[in-house]
Amino acid sequence: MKTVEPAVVEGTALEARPSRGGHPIVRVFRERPSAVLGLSLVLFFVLVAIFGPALAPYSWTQPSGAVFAPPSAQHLLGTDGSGVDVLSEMMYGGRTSLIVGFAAALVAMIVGGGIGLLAGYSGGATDVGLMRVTDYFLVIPDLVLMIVIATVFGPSLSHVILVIGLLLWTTTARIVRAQVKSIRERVYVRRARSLGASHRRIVFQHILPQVAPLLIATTVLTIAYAIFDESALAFLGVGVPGVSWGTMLEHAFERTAMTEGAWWAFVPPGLAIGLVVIGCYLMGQAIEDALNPRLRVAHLSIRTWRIRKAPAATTHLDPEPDREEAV
Amino acid sequence: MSLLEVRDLQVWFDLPHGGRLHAVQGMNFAVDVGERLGLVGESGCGKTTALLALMGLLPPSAEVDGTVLIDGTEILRGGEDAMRAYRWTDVAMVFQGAMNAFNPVKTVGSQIVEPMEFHGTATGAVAKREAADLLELVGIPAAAAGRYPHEFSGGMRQRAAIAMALACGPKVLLADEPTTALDVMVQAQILELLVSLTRDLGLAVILVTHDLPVVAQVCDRAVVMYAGRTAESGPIDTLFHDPRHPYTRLLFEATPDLIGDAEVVSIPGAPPRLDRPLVGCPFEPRCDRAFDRCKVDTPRLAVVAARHEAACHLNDVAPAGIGSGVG
Amino acid sequence: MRRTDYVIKRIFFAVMTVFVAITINFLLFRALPGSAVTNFARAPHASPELRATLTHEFGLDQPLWKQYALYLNQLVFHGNMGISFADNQPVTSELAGKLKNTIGMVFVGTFLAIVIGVVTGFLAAWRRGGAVDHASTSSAIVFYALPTQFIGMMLILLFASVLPTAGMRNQVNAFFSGGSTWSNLKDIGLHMILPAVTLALTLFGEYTLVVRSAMLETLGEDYVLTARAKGLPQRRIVVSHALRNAMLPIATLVALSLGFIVAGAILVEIVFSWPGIGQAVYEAVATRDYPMLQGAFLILTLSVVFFNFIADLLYFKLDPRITE
Amino acid sequence: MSHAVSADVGPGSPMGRADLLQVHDLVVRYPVRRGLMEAIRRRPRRFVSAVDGVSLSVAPGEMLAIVGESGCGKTSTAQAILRMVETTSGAIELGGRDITHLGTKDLRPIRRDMQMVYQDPYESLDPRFRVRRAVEEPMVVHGIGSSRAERERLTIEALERVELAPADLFIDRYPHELSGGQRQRVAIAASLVLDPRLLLADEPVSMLDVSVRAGILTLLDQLRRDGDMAIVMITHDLSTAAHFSDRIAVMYLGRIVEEGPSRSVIRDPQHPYTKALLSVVPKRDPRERGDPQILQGETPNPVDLPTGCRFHPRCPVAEDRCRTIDPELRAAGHTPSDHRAACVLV
Repeated sequence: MKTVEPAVVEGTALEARPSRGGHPIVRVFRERPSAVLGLSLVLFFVLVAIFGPALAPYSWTQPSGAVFAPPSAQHLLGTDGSGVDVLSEMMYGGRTSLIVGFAAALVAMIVGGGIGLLAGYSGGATDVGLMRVTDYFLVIPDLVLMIVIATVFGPSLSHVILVIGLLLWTTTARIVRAQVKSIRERVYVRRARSLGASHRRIVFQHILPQVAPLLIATTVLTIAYAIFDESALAFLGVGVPGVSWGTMLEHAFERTAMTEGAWWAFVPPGLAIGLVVIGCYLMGQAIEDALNPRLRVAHLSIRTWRIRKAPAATTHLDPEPDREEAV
Repeated sequence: MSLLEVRDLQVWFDLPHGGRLHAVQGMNFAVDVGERLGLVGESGCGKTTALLALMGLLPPSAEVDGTVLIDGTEILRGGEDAMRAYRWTDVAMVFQGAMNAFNPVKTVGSQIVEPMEFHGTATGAVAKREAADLLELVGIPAAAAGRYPHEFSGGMRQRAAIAMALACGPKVLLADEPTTALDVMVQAQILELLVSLTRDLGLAVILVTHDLPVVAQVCDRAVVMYAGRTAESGPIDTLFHDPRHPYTRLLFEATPDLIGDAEVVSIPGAPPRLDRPLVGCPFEPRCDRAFDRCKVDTPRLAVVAARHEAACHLNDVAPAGIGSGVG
Repeated sequence: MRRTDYVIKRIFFAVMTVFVAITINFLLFRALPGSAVTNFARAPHASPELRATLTHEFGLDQPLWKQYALYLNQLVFHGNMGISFADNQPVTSELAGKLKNTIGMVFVGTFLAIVIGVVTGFLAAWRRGGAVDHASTSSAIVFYALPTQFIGMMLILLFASVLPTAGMRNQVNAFFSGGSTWSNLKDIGLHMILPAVTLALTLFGEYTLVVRSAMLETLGEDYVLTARAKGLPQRRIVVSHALRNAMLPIATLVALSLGFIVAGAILVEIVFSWPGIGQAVYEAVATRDYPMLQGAFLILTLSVVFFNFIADLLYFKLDPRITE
Repeated sequence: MSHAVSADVGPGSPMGRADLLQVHDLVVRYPVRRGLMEAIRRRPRRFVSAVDGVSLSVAPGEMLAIVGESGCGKTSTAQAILRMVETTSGAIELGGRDITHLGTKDLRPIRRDMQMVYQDPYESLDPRFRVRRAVEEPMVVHGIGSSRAERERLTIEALERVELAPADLFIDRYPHELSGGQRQRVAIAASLVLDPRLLLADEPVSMLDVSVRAGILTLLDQLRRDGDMAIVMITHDLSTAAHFSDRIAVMYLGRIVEEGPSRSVIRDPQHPYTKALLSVVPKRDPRERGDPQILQGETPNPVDLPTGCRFHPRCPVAEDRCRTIDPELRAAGHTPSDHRAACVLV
């Protein structure tokens, strides 16, 4: 029978032990600067999206200046191919992109999380069945399917959100299922079952609290992918009707802003998408690393252990005098 | 002059959240040709760290002090690169979790041949034949050389690990809890193999374990470790019948025996934290013979009899009374 | 015995997936708004006889399941995927030519991405926590986060004067075949630089991060400690032990991502109007050319299934423990 | 703590110590994963009988130790008794009532009477539950203790009973703020609040340090004496079994090959396997060498069992008839009547 010593090798894996109590998500933001950077990036753009339209200096649909006017006092970010103020477009466009991103991620979380939890916890035929379905969805190239569906059913906000959400849930489902399956085998869950606790109680008391942080991490990563896909759809002309960062890029491309040297027409939306995606990625990655610090202490790296330079006091009372000199 | 001698071995670990863990606080021991030395102690006492330090296998966060002599030549202070020449040719090692001591995607035979070819002790067909002989020596059919580690049972994998350790004909074999994860019958087979190797090949073995009876039956001498230091060391027979450190006696009393009605008593309390400075004797809070001097003055390891050392003030005050109870 | 089971199961799964893809493809276009059935045959400027042959070939006036049988029959045995609305040419031959161009460009782009990704990922793991680690991880994240089309547009802005930025001059669609003269090849090569570089910049990020975590994972394994104990030098341990095991997740990821890259190249092809399958999809979307769209979707899905199967075989070949 | 005595058999009923737990010919089988080819060629499904006909009984206040090497079926036996694994055949009676195939609804109240302590102290407590909530959960599940205050009182009482005193020092801690030994005591306390009549302990101390083990074992020993609780302890450590249990059952390849009072089994073993096992257990005193009888090879794969006596391929005293006879458990002449071994030589 296994009587392996507890995994703590003296002095090397100490950091694997969670230091303080408190909710894991809160602890992540206290301990990891990258998570805070990610959060601040995303929050900045969320605020812009909420208050943007009210503060926008000009209309984000009607032209208010010359075509491709460079950034100036009146137009801080210049104007695009049809003379619309880029800053106003950015402010309003952000709202659409973020709405699509967050809503699609929510759909993916609910569908993916639900299927992952169901498959992971019930195991057996349900698990195999659900996972087969997920495998098929995973194989279908999401961008192409999105294009086909958007073309066939016509672009609308809800369509785009649904399409992106329904194609991003597979990764969430697989990650959640793996975590739920491993928790279900944990001793304390088997003990709860042997106590006679009902499945409902076990899921809500033991499994969900443990899987919630990982679900949050995966959902935050899905927001990044969703915003990415929205901009791709917009670029193909089947995106969301109205203004979004994606449509701004497509608009700038149609008007060949690049060859006109009008960088201000496409750099702000491109960078904005990039920064939000980076923000989501940093947050999601930080939470996931905090959850399972699976990166063991590397046995091999460029740095090696060191010899102590300062002579340490001898700890040994030696009867034979000659050994003293040798040290 | 002994085959392998360790003087004032100390190891510090830099902890990720600051602070330093003084995992090994001064170890002194030696082993001769064909001798079996036990390093015994509970988890967290520094026995595995001391063994890894001997081979220079510590992570980058470690700082080491002290000297390690093989046949009189110092090997530790040269650091990782200098030690490489001595590894496997002079000192070899068998790890506790034999399961992943082998590279899963390479055959066992190729992993035994690898050190031979690198150190130049044998190459090509000669090496292959020697690997086959070693497998037979440890009781595994030579044909198994072509098979992968996951096809071996627990006991067979540990035997293969011993065969791999003997690849370059080392003088000293370090074994870190080699039988902890094995059943009592398979453990007996492995221990019998180790004893026969010391007898037939003159191999010196240092056996790290928390299992006192194993040390009692297999080792000639033993070092009892507590809180990173040597509590007591000497011939195993005197350690049982005439212990000169209360911890040694209490450890024997806490170990149940097959026959015998002596009451099994646990030792209250827990070992001290090694990331805090030490005041007085580390065992004082749990010792049943502690007196005022123990709280203040840290006992030094002193010779109490021929090749028998102990770190306890009682030896200066009332040596006779320490051992009553076990002998 | 058990290992052959694994291969048979993977083949079965691949075939099933293809079947499902074809079915979804069929149903999707039958769910078109309006009288979908006639859409398929109402090629805008097709002659009445052409429309009649199409109706006959695909049984457009038959009940749905009958159509499905005919659709399968035409697809599997005749490779006929209907007529493109744009130029009345059979879809299959159109797409074949365009696929060749895509594969050419995608191959170069992916190769670049893999090289950059593996090198930076490996160095990041090896010098974990050092400057190289931070530099390569952050550059990987940044490029991974920037939209592909944005990277393309930036490259055009920066290199418009130096490199050709729009589709091949003489619309040579037979990238591989045809005794193209040296100048022809040079022209294709020049045109390919920017799209391939864009693709590489988009993809290398993922490879860097995966290679880095795979390497860190293996560097923490016990057998690396054993190899170090054997006295082997770091270089040899990294190559023959750590890298050998890290290849498992890396190889599978590369194979898996190859499938999606073909689809992902759409954006790059549009920005640089590269005459590949991506460009074909873009035009089919604009002109609602359903047969073309349906054909492209099928080919892209098949390529994903194909590369997934390759990933399974690679994993099977590299890992002797596969017996499940 | 008053406890409703169910059914007719009460502890210490007048006609001697009626058994609390009785297991008759328990068999637990797991299907072997069939290859694709085997499935297609309709080859019969093969099974592994982890438990192949085990009968045992435990009286209130008695501790039975089940010992054996890995793969001998001791854990599957415990899992089957606890109804965590489906029994293929045989009967399990708790307090005189047959619970082998009881429905989950009827089984729930019975689960109160039988609790399990698991091997890994680092895994047996939910890392998000403070000690208070971990000990209270069983009470909430079974509706014990009318108010929070009463449940608090019962929790503190249980913590003190497992020597985690003063309770308020531990009650609000998270598992990672406790040592291995303390965690195992919290797990035991969480079982005690239900006042179970049977406690199954699967390797309760094998992952703890030597100095802490004795504490947990003496605690279990004391619980069964004053709590009149029956304990079944699963262990591979014969010394622990010898020292703390009343009776020992030695298992090999899914069968009990020897069982009886601990003293008699340890000092006068009858079955060759028990003799070999006892001979290789290292003794504390270096001078007590003994002559270890080391059996070669390891416990064979239970899928293809040897014919006749399942131990004969490894048995040092095997005879021809051992290849055909599958011996029953029977008492040897000179040993007490309830010390039985399954060997032709007995």
